Amino acid sequence: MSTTTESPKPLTKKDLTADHPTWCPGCGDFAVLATFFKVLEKLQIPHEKICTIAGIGCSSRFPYFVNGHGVHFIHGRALPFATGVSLSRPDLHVFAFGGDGDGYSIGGNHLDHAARKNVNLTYIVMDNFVYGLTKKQTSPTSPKGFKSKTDPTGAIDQPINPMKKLVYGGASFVARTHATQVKHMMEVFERAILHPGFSVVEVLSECVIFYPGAFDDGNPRKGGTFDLIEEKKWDNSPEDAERHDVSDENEAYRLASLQYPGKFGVFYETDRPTKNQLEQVWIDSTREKVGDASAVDLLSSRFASMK
Amino acid sequence: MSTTTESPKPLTKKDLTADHPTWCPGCGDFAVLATFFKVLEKLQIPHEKICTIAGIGCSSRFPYFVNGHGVHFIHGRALPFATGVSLSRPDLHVFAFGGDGDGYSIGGNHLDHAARKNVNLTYIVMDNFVYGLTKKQTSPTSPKGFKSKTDPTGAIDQPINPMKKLVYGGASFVARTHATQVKHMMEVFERAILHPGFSVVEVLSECVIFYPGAFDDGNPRKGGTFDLIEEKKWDNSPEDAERHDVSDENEAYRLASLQYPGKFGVFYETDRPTKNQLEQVWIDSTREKVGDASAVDLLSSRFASMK
Amino acid sequence: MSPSATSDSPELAASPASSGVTELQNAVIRFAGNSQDGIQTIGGLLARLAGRSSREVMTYMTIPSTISGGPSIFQVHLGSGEVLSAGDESDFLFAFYQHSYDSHIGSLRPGGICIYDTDNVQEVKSDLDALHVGIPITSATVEALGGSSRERGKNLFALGLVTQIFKLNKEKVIGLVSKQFGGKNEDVLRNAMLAFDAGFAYPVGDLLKVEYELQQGRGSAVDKVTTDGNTAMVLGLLAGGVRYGAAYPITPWSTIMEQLRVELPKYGGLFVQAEDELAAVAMALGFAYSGHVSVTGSSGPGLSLKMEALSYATMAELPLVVINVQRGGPSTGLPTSVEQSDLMQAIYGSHGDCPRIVLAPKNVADCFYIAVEACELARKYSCPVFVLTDMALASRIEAFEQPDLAALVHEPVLDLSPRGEEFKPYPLDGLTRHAAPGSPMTAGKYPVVTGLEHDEWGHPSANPGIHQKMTERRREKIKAFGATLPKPEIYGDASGEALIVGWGSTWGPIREAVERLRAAGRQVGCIHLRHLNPMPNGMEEIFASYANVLVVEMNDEGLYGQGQLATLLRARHCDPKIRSICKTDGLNYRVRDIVSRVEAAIAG
Amino acid sequence: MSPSATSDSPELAASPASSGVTELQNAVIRFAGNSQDGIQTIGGLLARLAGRSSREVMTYMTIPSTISGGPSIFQVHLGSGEVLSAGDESDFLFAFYQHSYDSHIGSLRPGGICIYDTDNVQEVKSDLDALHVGIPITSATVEALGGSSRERGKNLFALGLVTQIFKLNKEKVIGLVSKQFGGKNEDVLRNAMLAFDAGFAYPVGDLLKVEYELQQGRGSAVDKVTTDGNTAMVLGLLAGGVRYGAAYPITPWSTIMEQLRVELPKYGGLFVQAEDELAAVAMALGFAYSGHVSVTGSSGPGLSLKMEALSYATMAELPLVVINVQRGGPSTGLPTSVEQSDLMQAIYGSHGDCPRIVLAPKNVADCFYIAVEACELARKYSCPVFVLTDMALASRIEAFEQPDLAALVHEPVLDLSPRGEEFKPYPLDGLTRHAAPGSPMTAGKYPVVTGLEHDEWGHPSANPGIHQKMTERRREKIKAFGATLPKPEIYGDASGEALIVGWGSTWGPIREAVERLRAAGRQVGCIHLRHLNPMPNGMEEIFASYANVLVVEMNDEGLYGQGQLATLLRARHCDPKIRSICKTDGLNYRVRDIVSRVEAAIAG
Ligand SMILES: Cc1ncc(C[n+]2csc(CCOP(=O)(O)OP(=O)(O)O)c2C)c(N)n1
Ligand SMILES: Cc1ncc(C[n+]2csc(CCOP(=O)(O)OP(=O)(O)O)c2C)c(N)n1
Ligand code: SF4
Ligand code: SF4
Ligand SMILES: [Mg+2]
Ligand SMILES: [Mg+2]
Repeated sequence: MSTTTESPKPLTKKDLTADHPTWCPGCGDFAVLATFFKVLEKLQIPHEKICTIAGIGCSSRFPYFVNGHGVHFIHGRALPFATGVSLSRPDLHVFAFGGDGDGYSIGGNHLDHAARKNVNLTYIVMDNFVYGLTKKQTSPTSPKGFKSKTDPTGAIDQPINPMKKLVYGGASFVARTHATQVKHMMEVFERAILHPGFSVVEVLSECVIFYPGAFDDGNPRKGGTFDLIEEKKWDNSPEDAERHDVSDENEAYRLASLQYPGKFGVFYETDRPTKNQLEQVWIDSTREKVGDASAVDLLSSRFASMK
Repeated sequence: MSTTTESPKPLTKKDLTADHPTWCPGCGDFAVLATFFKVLEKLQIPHEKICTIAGIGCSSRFPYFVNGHGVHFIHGRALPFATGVSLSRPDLHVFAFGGDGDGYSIGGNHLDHAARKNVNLTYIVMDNFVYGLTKKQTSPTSPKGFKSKTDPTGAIDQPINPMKKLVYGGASFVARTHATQVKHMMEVFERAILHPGFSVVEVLSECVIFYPGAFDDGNPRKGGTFDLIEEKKWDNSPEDAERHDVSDENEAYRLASLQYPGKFGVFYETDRPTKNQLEQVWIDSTREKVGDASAVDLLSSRFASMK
Repeated sequence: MSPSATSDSPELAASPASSGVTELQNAVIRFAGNSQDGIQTIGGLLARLAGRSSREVMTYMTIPSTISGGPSIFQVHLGSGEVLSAGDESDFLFAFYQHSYDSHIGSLRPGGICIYDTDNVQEVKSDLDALHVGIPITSATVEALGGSSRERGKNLFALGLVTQIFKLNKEKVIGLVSKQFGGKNEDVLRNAMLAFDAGFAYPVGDLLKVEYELQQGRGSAVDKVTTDGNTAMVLGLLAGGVRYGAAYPITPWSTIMEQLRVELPKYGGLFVQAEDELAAVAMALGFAYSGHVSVTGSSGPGLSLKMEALSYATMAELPLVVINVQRGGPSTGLPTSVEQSDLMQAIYGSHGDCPRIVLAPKNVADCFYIAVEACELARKYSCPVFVLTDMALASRIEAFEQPDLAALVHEPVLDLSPRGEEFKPYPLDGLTRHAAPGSPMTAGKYPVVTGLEHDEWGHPSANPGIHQKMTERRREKIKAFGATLPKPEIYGDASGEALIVGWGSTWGPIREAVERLRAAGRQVGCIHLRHLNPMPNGMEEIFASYANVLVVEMNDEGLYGQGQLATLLRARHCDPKIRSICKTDGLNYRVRDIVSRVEAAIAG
Repeated sequence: MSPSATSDSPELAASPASSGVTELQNAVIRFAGNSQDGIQTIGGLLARLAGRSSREVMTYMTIPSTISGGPSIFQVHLGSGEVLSAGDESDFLFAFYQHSYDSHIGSLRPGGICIYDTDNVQEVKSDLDALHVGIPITSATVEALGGSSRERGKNLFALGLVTQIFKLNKEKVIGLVSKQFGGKNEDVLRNAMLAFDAGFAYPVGDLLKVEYELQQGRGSAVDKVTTDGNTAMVLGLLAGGVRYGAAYPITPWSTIMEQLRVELPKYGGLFVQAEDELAAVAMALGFAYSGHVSVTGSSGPGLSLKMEALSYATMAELPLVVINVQRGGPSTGLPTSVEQSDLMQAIYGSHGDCPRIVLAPKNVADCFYIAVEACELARKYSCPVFVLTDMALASRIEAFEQPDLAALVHEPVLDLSPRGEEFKPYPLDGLTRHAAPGSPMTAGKYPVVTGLEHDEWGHPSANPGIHQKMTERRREKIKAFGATLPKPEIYGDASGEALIVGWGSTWGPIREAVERLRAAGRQVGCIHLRHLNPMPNGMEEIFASYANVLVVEMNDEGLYGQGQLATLLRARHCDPKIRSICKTDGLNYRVRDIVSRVEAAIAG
């Protein structure tokens, strides 16, 4: 997505703020929202071009809290809805938001297919390793042993690895950050938004009610380490050989295999044609072929051919 | 799945043959069926313990052609159905069959979740890179440029890479073979069936009607190459260093990235507890805790506690 | 094939015209062979020819149940008058194989003519009341083509025979053949013409004993459009202003999506093949939210998968056309048979009180018109609009007059005008008007479209009063549309022994049944509902004029003896006269079945 | 809170007993605070106490709309006679905060008593016909606990007050408190008792002016079971023989699946949390196919997602219990409000002719019994059986007699016996009997279970006759079950001005309304349908005895003025007397609303 700066008066956080979030005090999602506002302020996307779309979950209430065109859709289907918006409205900046349940459980297939098609939009997942809104059931990212209402003696299924899912799926920008690391979150959000194609940011965002402390390991203030991916600078230095080449899919996959809390930053980034572009090429060449005919003309000649 | 050999009279291909397949003459799926029969003959699984389950598609008609307990379910949901069978009936040998549309498009999410949970069953995908039964629409494995009824000027979306999907997803046995390579198919099927856990074989199986010649590149008889994965023998030889360690997930992923037709054989194999085992441990310990009480006893004491 | 308007009269060609040639008003010709033989192709050509000869036509075909092909038929009912059904029985049977002969000789009416391929049919039932005409179709074709071993061309040989027998306009036929095969390589067209000419020249006259001539139609001299229902639907959607849509393939819906995928880019639009039906309806709603009237569709199983998102469409009030090409159910059921068993689901399939508009086309031309109407309604009422077509209409070919495109075609314009202070997407006193994303909100407050209950501004609210009011609002707008519907027109007697009520693809056979019943002295009329939800008002007045109200449907009689439309009518009108004539054999109604069941119902 | 059986009588405590103590037959106590205050806990304890005092009880609670909590109420209706509703109005209101007071003082009936926390409530409406009693609940509790700053314990202080005011059996209350808090660390129980004692000892007597005593119940001396509807449903499923199931979480269904997940391993079974509702129903069908009666469930949106697989369940004839805990719709609608708007979907939601059994429990105890019955029916008729419960029943607490477990509990046995030559899973002359996988087929031919139409052996067949016969077969078995249902019992007058017809959770309020109407001189009766599809036969005879048949439902009146059950009844019986009393405000019916609307309907 590219930014435009033709908006007459600058867009401020105040313009972007809608209702006061209904999240629990301390919920990690507040920081995600605040950061999103900051990035929008910086990028100065025209107000009316901002479109946020979500499924169902605590995190999926996001659109209510952003004062922009918004959609609170059904559980798990935010991405195909957003695909419809993105493909038919190249003028908009389309953002999808959701949680681990919405995105990796019920919505898991749509994520893979939106990724391989490289639909032009930015998707931010607030992963809290639990179903928040429905009050503490095991989510596909809940670690083994996590005690929930559906796994009272501890979760037994191997969780999904979201970074692997995104890398394998073909998302053209894949990053990971932490809701307590606002500066990093800002950087990553901005890069995701500026990336042309399907960009995804996985944010570890704590549910203070149903999974407090889940991400302390990635939070230096709570004694954890926030270990950043060092990206290649292509400066031919010996250090650079050790750094991560974000265009290397196999390396990105290997990075995703690291043990929790793992690394943060951009895992993968590539520039390949979006579905939007590819379909537009077809549309344009077809329109050219029919000489930009009107609907009446097109239909008339079609009917004539059936006589 | 382990085999048992306690069946009184040996099970023959004849016993296993049901209706004559309704597939088109020359369809790759015939060879898959014949090979399946051969492996069952070899393994001598008791007849009544064979249970084949499929969704919808040409390939998904498989259960009709196997004379065993069978299920022709709905499109895309064979795996969760088979999960129900596998989890509640440890005595059975559960097989799921399907096509690329059934398994990677509508059913793609179930595949990921069955894989991560490591449900004990064997899944064979007959991938023909096209929707056969509905007569030539683009499938999630159709290569770019493939002309179908829904992509008359050639498919534009990047296809799914099934091997990556299976490796990322956590299937504990992942292999790839070719319907014209019967010997290889047999080996791979046998290993998949003997593997304890979620084992998947992707078979390139030509649709002679809607995508003839799709797999010639992998068929030496048609001038292609059938390039096998050499697996490590752990013999400390220098050659062995070059060979593939099937337990190395990152290597398996790298192998999956090779350009078409790529490699055939076992990409990944690991031994981790199945969901069946893990749930059974919980069930057994719970039963022990309640002293193997009868339902009436359990309910009586529960009611007593609510007074 | 009889001088009367119906194809069911007891005798063949009772009245040779003065010229010694028997003039036919109607002829039902059944080609029975294998799906690989190209019988659909010549059937289609005959239908097209009818359209060009101001004749009416209706076709009927079967699809083999295996992908590899197999036995298949194509039946063409040609008529110079109104053609309302594909014909209960055939007047002429072309049997290409022994199995074709065995399976279809029973469909030939007494006194009919069976032309069979002596190269493949060994045994015929010579004791039947039928004229058997053996012709070595295969070898004559091979000979004509100079020894082609692939047995191609038998269909064109047969077309040549038909052109000869019925004295069809040879030039027109050749024109159509050239159009059909001209695009391919030269050999193909040359071979086609060789086979056609051989059939046309084959000395069949003596064998038939009588000469036939199919009357020219009485209608306008303008060439008619000849096409099938799914294609007509596609054209109606394009005319109605649909530019975006998404779906997943399934038989018999697929040919609609395939055509939309090809056609929409010509109009600057796009159709997307989604990964499944859940994604498809979500994408289509994304298009609708973006400011377009959009379309999704499927058949039976795929519709069930869309029920959750369609509930959202009602709640959020988004303009979406939903097409269901019905087939035999439940579950995968009978994927290539016709049935009308998804009406209740269209109305009641989603959770919650979910009022939505449901329409059904009555014939191929109406597939076009109803699609146009569906788009208009979705736009006007900002809601999901269902169209229930079916397997029979999907593949049936009919000829009809070209619609007035200049008057009907809607060129959509995206409205991104700024909205002011007063903007309310869900006003309690008006229809929903969304501000599509991209519209500046001059008062600075942007709307969120939600599936939660909400107030006039779209804010979620669990306030009891609001839910009650908004539920009413969603219901009342559909009722308001219902109030605009004219009372259905009665065909036949305006009062009498029985009113037949139908919907969907049974329109033709029901009308023909009314004609026959009246010809037999019965006082009957019929109405055909194109609007199933809401239904038009005032029908009780129509019902009052008849002793019986008989609802003819292709679905099951249910637990209490009533089909789906009958259930709806009884619930609304509480009139015990309303009874059902149902069936679920996966076949179109034969006119004579309707006649006899109506007779029985009148009798008691 | 009155000597009469209804809680709606105009005056408070009109007849002090001779002892100077006012004997109460009923009392409706509403606790209004925040969801964090533990008012559900003491409400639950009071309900449990009622069960131990052969009293009847019904509770009602609201759930805050945000996860972080917020205003919430818990209402307990205690009675020595029959308690049929949670009470239209409260006799006693405990208001913990100003917002609690402001929102709920309106629910206090004239002459009622409001006890409020003077630490948090600044302003009371002194001009109301109510006795205001201010007590420093917060500071008294903090004091009692020795200065705890966390404000915990106010609920137990209030429980102490209630025990004191209503002269409840203190030992029993303390027993229950110990049971509730005893498991945790010692401090917790000690603090709880400190707070309780402080409330119990608080000098409230003078403030109230009158002494109250809640009568002992008249019922058996046996302790009753006290629980909510979702828990009763879980226990019914266990008793009915369910050992396997799968689902996906959604409010208010989740607590059923959470309990099943915990309970089933005790019985050697298993409940699986699936990745979505599509997988859940497929897994559940996998369990069913494997030889078990299995269960899946959800609420509104999740049910819509299951419609395709449920169509398969009808076609393949697999035994599956499907539970829908209804909430406000459409779409995500009102997730924590009650509604009965999924009845039509339960019957008609899937594509194709898809007959299935639909049941609905009438109260908490019936959640147990209907679950047992659902399992039996699924087993006997080998088909999907829907149970429509709702948000109100899900969380409502009632006391009821322990069911006769020895007679009801079904211990399932897996039947893997060999099947012989004669085995036909779908016999035209009998009920479906599947051979579960693992069963040897002695004739060597194994069955395939399919969603395609099939013959008696289960082989797919597109034969028209077979589809017709099998459609009949699937319908007739459901009809056969319908024929076994007894005519519904009439409560109240067996003939007269109006028959009220209800279903589901409105049973209590409707019965109470009948009592009040009769007390007011009206001739009315009611029937309550627990079997919605098929419905019992012979209801027309009942209807014939009344001038009006009024169907009370919590759903919309639809396009033609009728709610969902009314639509079904009118379609079946074609009786225009059948009319609807509907509402969609997401709240339970208040008895007085039913009374007034029935009065209005009788009047014309
Ligand atoms: C079809 C459907 N199924 C289930 C639900 C219930 N539901 C709402 S949100 C949710 C999960 C939320 O988890 P997540 O996406 O991780 O979001 P969080 O609340 O943790 O931010 C579920 C199961 C629903 N609304 N719709
Ligand atoms: C819910 C639903 N959607 C769509 C269909 C139609 N359908 C049947 S098979 C199929 C795809 C088949 O492709 P694949 O799985 O690759 O199998 P193949 O025929 O190629 O072996 C589709 C779209 C269906 N039966 N049900
Ligand atoms: S429940 Fe958890 S995820 Fe939801 S708002 Fe509260 S803290 Fe956030
Ligand atoms: S259509 Fe293709 S996949 Fe299907 S049976 Fe024929 S050859 Fe096989
Ligand atoms: Mg979450
Ligand atoms: Mg395929």
